[in-house]
Amino acid sequence: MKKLRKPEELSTLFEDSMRLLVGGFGISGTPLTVLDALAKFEAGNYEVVSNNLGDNGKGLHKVFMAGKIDKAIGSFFTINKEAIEAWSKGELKIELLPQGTLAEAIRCGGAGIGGFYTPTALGTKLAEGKEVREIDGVRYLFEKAIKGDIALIKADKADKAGNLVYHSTARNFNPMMATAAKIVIAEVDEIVEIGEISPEEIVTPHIYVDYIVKSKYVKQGGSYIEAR
Amino acid sequence: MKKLRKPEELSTLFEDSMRLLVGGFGISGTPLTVLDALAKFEAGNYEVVSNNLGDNGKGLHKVFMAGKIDKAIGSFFTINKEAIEAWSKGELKIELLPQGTLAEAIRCGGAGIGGFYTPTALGTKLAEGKEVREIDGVRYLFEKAIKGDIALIKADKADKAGNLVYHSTARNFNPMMATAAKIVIAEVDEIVEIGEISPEEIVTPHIYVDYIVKSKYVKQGGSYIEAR
Amino acid sequence: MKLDNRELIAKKIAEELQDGDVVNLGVGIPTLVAKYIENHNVYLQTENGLIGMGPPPDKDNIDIDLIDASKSPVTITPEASFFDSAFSFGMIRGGHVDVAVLGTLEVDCYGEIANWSVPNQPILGVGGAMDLVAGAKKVIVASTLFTKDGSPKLVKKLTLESSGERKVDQFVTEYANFVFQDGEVIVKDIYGSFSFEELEEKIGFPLKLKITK
Amino acid sequence: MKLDNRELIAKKIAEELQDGDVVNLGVGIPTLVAKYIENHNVYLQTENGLIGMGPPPDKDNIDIDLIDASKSPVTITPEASFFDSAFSFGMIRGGHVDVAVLGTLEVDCYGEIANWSVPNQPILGVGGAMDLVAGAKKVIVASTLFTKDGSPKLVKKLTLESSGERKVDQFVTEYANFVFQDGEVIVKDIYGSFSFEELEEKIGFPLKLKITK
Repeated sequence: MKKLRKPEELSTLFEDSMRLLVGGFGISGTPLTVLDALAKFEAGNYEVVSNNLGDNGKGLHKVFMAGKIDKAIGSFFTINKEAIEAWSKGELKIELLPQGTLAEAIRCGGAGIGGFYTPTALGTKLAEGKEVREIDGVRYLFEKAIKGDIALIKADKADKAGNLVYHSTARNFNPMMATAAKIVIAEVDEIVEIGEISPEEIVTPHIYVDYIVKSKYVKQGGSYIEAR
Repeated sequence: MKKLRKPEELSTLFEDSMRLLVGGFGISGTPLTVLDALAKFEAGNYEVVSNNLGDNGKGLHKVFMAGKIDKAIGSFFTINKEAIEAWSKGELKIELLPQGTLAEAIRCGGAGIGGFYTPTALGTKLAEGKEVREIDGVRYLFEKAIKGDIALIKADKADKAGNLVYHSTARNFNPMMATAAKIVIAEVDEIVEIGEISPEEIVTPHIYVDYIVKSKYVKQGGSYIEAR
Repeated sequence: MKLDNRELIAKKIAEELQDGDVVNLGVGIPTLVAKYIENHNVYLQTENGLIGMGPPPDKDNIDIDLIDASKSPVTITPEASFFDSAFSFGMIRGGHVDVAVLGTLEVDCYGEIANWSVPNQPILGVGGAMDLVAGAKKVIVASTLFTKDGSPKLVKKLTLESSGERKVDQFVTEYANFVFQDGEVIVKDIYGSFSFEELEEKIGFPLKLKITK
Repeated sequence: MKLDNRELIAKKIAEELQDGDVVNLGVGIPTLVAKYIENHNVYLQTENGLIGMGPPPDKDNIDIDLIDASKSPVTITPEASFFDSAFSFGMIRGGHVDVAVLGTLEVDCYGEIANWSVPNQPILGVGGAMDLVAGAKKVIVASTLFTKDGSPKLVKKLTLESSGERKVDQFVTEYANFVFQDGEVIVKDIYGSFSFEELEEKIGFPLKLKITK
């Protein structure tokens, strides 16, 4: 299978100061195996776009603790204690966006849209310095699209061409991120033959996916454990 | 089934001068049965948003020939001879948008986005009078979102709650239109039990769909024929 | 059985929901609303990508990828469907969520709320709060009326960071149900241990009584 | 077998396509390109919502809902998938289509094209032409070099309505393959019955010869 890689084979893709788009909400739908590898690769000083910075020593939290993240753009870092500490010491830049604005900005980045007007966050601290415009009698805030150098996403299944489907609420930011980066790495639980996923059901067409990594994690009760 | 209606039962929903969003590309993915009924209802003077105005006496072409359309917003009316004639006599207003801009504007309308910046049509006649803005070094054109009063869409299957899936390239504008109007009428070929369409596969969740109409048309060789 | 304050608020809000409503429940008291909804045609949306959220699973059937917005495991109802975050917030901003039930730290006399920044802490999390405030057709705020130190959460003017210029429709507490009209706070229903006059005194500015239930 | 002009242009363009390319073929000569593509890893996109378009079906297997952008029946390849129009044009504008092959009425010396308005007719159709011009990574124009009345389609300045300020990458005709550099038209390959000097004379302004094949 042409796109399949071992996680350690991906190291040469990453360069200092790249902007990475990382899927997941909490750690559900996060490419844990790829992020484990990323924490060990040489490159760093990344700007990361992700809802949060992983959790409990898993996912992006591990990459952050390895000192590889300079800036985080996302919607919810409150649970990441070390990140808040680093931010208050000036060691980590944080750009906070409402979750829906984050999702929409990434979708726009992938769809060739330069920016958009949303009603969200009007009249709040997060609107400071941003253009307000009235369109057909409703007030909106201007937000720019977001693109990245590499997207690290997590899907449920890939077929051998790289077509992806997701599992329940682990879908979250992954389909948009798959469209918004120059290189897309998809971690999956299962690889199936071409044709096993119906053309009506495919969420991310194979043309968006550059590399596939088989996940080393399995779910057990209330957590993910490294088992493969 | 709570949402199921005979097409003639829908007449009271329509009022003069409403803006209708009508799915379809050519006539594929067009709610032919509902449009047959619409051509006979009393209301008229509609503003119609649709890629084209039907074809060959089918779909919106029938509604247009019944004298019910004042304005058409879409991307391709070249094939509609009578529409071009009416336009040149000043009897029909036409607003032309690139197909991708049309699709994106409707999606934005349904997603609470007021407007967006697209690179499409820059430097053309269709950009006249529209704002141009440079974002991160790229030039874009501002376009406003599109919403409607009633969406008339066509899906393949509905389950009894109203969840929809589409068939091949007949999907086209239908999923966006389902999100962008106050009332949504979906014509379908088949109605199945709840649970028969997987939650991962549903394209339009039931909460977007107000009424379901069973299609009277079937496909035979290269055309649709009225058969049910 | 007498309900505690949090449960009472949840039950009062559940009674406000209508047949066919699409409802998004925030973290905290709002989450408790689910168990008091008796109407089977109320559909729960969770902004991480699901319409048709069911009750929590028993502990042998947890799927930690099937979660709500507070990352707690949930189940799905028969007519449920999944979608991505862009579609989900399109549903919210586009006015397809009929009711958002949200917790809050403060509500001002116009119905503007502050529900995302914690006093004296850096503001590093917002999640979907502002999208729900801006986008839901109706916003009901669910909270106890007083903070732990006894000061009212209903205030003349917000002291914490606003969650958006859009005003909420109702503020349901353990004592009363408040609505807002041009800077005037109207008591729509009163059911706690305080009289209207006592409420007014505790809150510290004039209210208007207009029971509409 | 000698190919006619249209087939020759199509074949020349098919030879330009690379392994892994996502390609959108416009109406007319561009559609003919499909049959000359020998690489199985070239994926055809059609803007009405399909990646992985296969050849036309035999007439007993027509599904009139499975069509290309010219509304002709098609088939699908094994790795194909369907999507809606918003996603499809996101694919185009977002730079995920490697090559768009488009017909044209005129090309100017900068590579700006006019391919949507027909002379002396009202302009009431544009379809996906402008999205493809603006969004595809590479745009190849496929057309005979002269109109029916013999005037060159390669012009100093467009006389018809522009399809967008974005310039095309190549203009492939039955006589030569042209590329564009700051207002200079470069003949990259020449294979028809005209010499370079004859071409220059027919077109009516200076060209530059620089065979790069």
